[in-house]
Amino acid sequence: MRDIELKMIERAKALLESGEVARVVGWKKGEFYFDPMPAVFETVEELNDFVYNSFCGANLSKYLIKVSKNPGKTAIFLKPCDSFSLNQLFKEHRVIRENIYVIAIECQGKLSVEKMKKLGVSAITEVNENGEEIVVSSLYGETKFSRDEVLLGKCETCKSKVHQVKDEEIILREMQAGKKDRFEDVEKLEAMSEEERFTFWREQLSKCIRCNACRNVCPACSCMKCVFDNPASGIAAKANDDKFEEQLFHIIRAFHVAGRCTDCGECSRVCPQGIPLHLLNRKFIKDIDGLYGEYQAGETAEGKTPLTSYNEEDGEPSDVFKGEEK
Amino acid sequence: MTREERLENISTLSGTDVKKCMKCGKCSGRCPAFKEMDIKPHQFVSLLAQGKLEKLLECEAIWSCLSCMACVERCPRGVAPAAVVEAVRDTVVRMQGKNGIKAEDIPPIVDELIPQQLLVSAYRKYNK
Amino acid sequence: MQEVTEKKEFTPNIVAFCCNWCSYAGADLAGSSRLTYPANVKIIRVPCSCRVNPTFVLKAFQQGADGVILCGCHPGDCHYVTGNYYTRRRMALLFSFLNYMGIEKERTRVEWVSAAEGAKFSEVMNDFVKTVTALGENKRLTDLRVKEGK
Amino acid sequence: MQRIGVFICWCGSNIAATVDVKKVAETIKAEPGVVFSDNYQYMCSENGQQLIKNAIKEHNLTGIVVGACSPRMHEATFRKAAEAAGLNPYMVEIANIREHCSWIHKDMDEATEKAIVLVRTAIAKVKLNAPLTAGESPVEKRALVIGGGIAGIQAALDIADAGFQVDIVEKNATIGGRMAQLDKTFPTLDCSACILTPKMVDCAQHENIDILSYSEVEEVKGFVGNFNVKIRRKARFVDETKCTGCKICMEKCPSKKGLNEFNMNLDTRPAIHIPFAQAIPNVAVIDSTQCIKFKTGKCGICQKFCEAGAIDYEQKDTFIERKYGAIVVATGFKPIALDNFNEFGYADNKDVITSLELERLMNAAGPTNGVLLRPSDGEHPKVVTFIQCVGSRDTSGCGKPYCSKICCMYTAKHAMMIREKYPDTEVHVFYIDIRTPGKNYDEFYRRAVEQYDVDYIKGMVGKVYNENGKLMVQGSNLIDNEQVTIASDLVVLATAIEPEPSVRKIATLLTASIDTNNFLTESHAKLRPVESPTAGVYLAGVCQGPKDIPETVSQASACAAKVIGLLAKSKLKTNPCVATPDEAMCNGCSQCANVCAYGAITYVEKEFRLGGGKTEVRRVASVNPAVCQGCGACTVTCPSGAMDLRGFSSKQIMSEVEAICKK
Repeated sequence: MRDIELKMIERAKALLESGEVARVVGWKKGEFYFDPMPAVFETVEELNDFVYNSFCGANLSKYLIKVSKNPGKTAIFLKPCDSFSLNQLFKEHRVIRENIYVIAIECQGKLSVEKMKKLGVSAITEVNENGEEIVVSSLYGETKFSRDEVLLGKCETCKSKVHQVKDEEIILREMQAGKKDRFEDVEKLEAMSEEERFTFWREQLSKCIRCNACRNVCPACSCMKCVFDNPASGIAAKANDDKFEEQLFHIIRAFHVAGRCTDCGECSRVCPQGIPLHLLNRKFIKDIDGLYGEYQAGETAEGKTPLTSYNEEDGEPSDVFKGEEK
Repeated sequence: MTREERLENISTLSGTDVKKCMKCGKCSGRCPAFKEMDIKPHQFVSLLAQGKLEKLLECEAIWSCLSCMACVERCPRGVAPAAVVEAVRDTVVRMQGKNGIKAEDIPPIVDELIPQQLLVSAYRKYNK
Repeated sequence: MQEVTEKKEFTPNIVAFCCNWCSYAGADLAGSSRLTYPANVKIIRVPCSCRVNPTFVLKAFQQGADGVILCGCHPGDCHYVTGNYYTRRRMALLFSFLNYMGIEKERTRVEWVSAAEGAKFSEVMNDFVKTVTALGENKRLTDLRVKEGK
Repeated sequence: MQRIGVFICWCGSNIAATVDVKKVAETIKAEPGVVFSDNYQYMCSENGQQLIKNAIKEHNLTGIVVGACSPRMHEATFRKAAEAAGLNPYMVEIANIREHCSWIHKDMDEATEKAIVLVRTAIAKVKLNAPLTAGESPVEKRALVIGGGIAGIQAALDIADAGFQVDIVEKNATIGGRMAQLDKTFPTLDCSACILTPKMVDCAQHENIDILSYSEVEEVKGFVGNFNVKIRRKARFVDETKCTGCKICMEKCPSKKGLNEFNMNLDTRPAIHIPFAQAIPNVAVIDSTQCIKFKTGKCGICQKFCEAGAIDYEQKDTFIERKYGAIVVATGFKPIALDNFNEFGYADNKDVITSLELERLMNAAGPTNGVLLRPSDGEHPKVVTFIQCVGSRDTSGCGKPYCSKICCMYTAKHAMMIREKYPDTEVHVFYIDIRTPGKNYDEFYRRAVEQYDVDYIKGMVGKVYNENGKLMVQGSNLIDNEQVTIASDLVVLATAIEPEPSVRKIATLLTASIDTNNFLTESHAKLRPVESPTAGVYLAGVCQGPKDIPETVSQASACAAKVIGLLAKSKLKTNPCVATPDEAMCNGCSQCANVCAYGAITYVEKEFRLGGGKTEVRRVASVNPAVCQGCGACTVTCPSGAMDLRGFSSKQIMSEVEAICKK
């Protein structure tokens, strides 16, 4: 891991020094080892704080919407899954390709500090990855985990290890795709009765505190002004005194990103209440794949999304439920 | 059963909507038993539509209808005159208190020369 | 017998979004042909079925609707050429999604009714009312404040 | 502060019989913002409109709601009234308490309650209405007529006579259509060709008419006043500008066995042919599926003999694009296929024919030169039996549910003509009902019975079968309650008619609505019978519904009047209910442009102030209001809600939803 980090810093330095780019988007040290933060580096000095470790799960592409508006080129380090998001942003003209320099970086799946905590390890000071073996050092000693035990939820179902867009790459080891089928959990829910599904989601969504973390982190949720912040939209109410508000918020949010969501999984990663929000988006992805043909948002930087295109032979809305009842 | 109930019952048994008839007479134009019938296929539909129960129950034609279904096949309005004939026939049989032919009675009276059509129509006529 | 009377007490609140060119005209034709359907079906006119935002559907449920139906021109006959093709995709996905969240699938429907299909409009509405009546009140997608407030 | 006026119409007893209009008007008075509420017998009448105008002025109303019939009926009327009183016409909303309420509900309490909710909903909307001003768009002073039958010809001539350019697009090699195939026309029995062909010639010679024969409409873009149409000119393999119509090619062509469509396939024609003697344009066409040159590469005889050098085997389909202000659809009809009617023996017996085939057999220019001869053996038929309603009024799914309207009259005509020409012939007609509304129509039919002794039998035929060379027609005689069998020599089926199948594609291209029988739908059955709901598109002839020649010609002239009225305008008012983006919220993501069917949305780079003297250049959507048709597809696609639709804004609809759900 450290070898990649060093190479990344080296490249960032060279790019900034040569003036090829005006800034670099990456991660910097947080308060602790396990909370690196997305950051913009404009000088070589600032790079002293640069990190790339097992906890750099954050998807950096959304930051480009704002940052890349400044003069000069912006370099960004992207993991394979993040590159889908950036491509989608190119497609939606939110980020201009010419202004960006993409450095594709290796990712073996990022790790979850929450899972480690649950397994009894806290105050982590360093993590070393030796293939499938994860060695975690903490103030209280050293613990070994298998990678599968502590993988971030979103990385368990990793959809691709192929960068969709890049100008250069820093990849030292071969990357392995996710082991879990990403629609497995959606199918489990689909197999439930309406009543059970309703109970499941009511329980999940009533945990929502409307902190907007999911919205703020989502690369597809990048509107100039969100409808939920706009009194004119008629749905801006935020009062948390009825379950309907949460239902409405999450339904609308999922619909707004339908066909545009790359399934980067950031929503669930950042949810402080642990709501499996990605299962909402994945339902749309699964339906789109099933009804209108396989589609992966962010695979291309051009073309229409499934909801802005159609086929004369598309099925009827009622067809969705056909074959469901046996 | 009152008169009205009986009419309603015939209508239900027939499963056909006699009001859809446009009185073109195609059913009677095609009927192979036309000459033997005192009431013609189109009249069955018309009499039922007018509620003339007695005329229907008194007629002899219910026994001459071959149940060939040509009238049903040809009707441009989707009305089924033969079904009305059948319904009247069933009603008459029921009113006479007979229970119709029993399955076990059939084999002894059937020989190879009896046409299939007759067997099928016999079932229609008597086994209700 | 008792069951029947009990059920009759509940009359669902149905909101129908009708496109101006086909379905609204179809509803007009149902009217001028005196083809009845229950009074609890109420129509909102939109230029095209593709004008119907999912938020309108959710708003209706929030405000106490028990069923929401969208009517548009038949695919291929849209007055705006392609509008209803988008409606078809949007609503297929939305309704499937709502069902995924546990909302009874019978509460939502899309029907294509042309300006000439007054009879179909009436049939569809009668059938939809029957279906939603059998389901009972919408409890899963409603804002309790609205229901209590009325 | 909003000052809303509410006007509840009785519509005579149409509304008032089921809706307690007074109660509605009274209840509504309590609604917030309502300062005036009244009811009146006929709100659309002069007096009713005056009531509205006065109220607007007296009470200084900012918006009005009229509870009346469908907005599709009188929205324009009430908007005009409001405008006359100084209120912006778009500050008017209609609550449809007739079609959507009083006409479909029987219980007065229930209907009244619903009417109140509908009026409240309209109030909720009108409170959020904004004054709108219609824009203007230019009018292309040229009309397109699709179909060159009598309907298209009449419409084109009328429009051209008014001084406007007209193009007739006809898919066949000649104009003339079905009428050109007919022998005589009812009820006057004048010769069809004699009255039609002069009109065809008029078209050809008219300086304002351009006949595009052997052509089809491929693509239609634009909107009323500004249609952009792509037309395919199919390769006829004969240069239209060179061919003189001398017919030497027809004489020399070695492949003479092609079925002659013009004669209903009753005889044959050469591969290169002019459909009929009076064809317009009088130019040959090569049937490439039949031509030996196309099949084997050898032959070329016609080219050798053509003195004008008009034959061009290499000709390809070409496309032209033209702009039009208005479009008339006159695509006509065809008799239905008789596959579902085996009982009449059409497929098995040459002497069972359709009425249109009989027209050709009776026509002097037809395969028998007008002598009535049986197709099977060329003998004179002695007994001719007609069967009416073949495939019409059929709800069983085999035929068409509607009455084809023209069959009663043409059957009487045929019967009469046969009796007139061959008095020794026996003529029977099986009928279900005789329908002869129209001037001199019933008299015409009676003449057949009284003067020409045609035997009319009330009853339908059940079967036609061949017995020893005779066609046995077995059917009902309902008057005598008998089953009759008539041994006939010729059986004529009055076959149902259906719209020419190509109309489906045209309807789709024009986004004109079409009914379940493939007839194009008119805007209003009574008051706008020649207009399609799609602005700028007009309907003439059988494409709109079964009709005879006089009706077709009337409708075509009516279309022409509408088209002339449209083309005479220098500018058209455009619909102000168009999409508009809120630039401050627009992400510039292109989602909206992806769904716009009209290409009305483009993107511009615009500078925005950020405060503190800073600016930012952003990509934002821009809508061309002349091109936008106001469907709203973009509004739903826009994730930020930046795109909204005037007149049907999200806020307005949300407010309607809220009001309509309140019990």
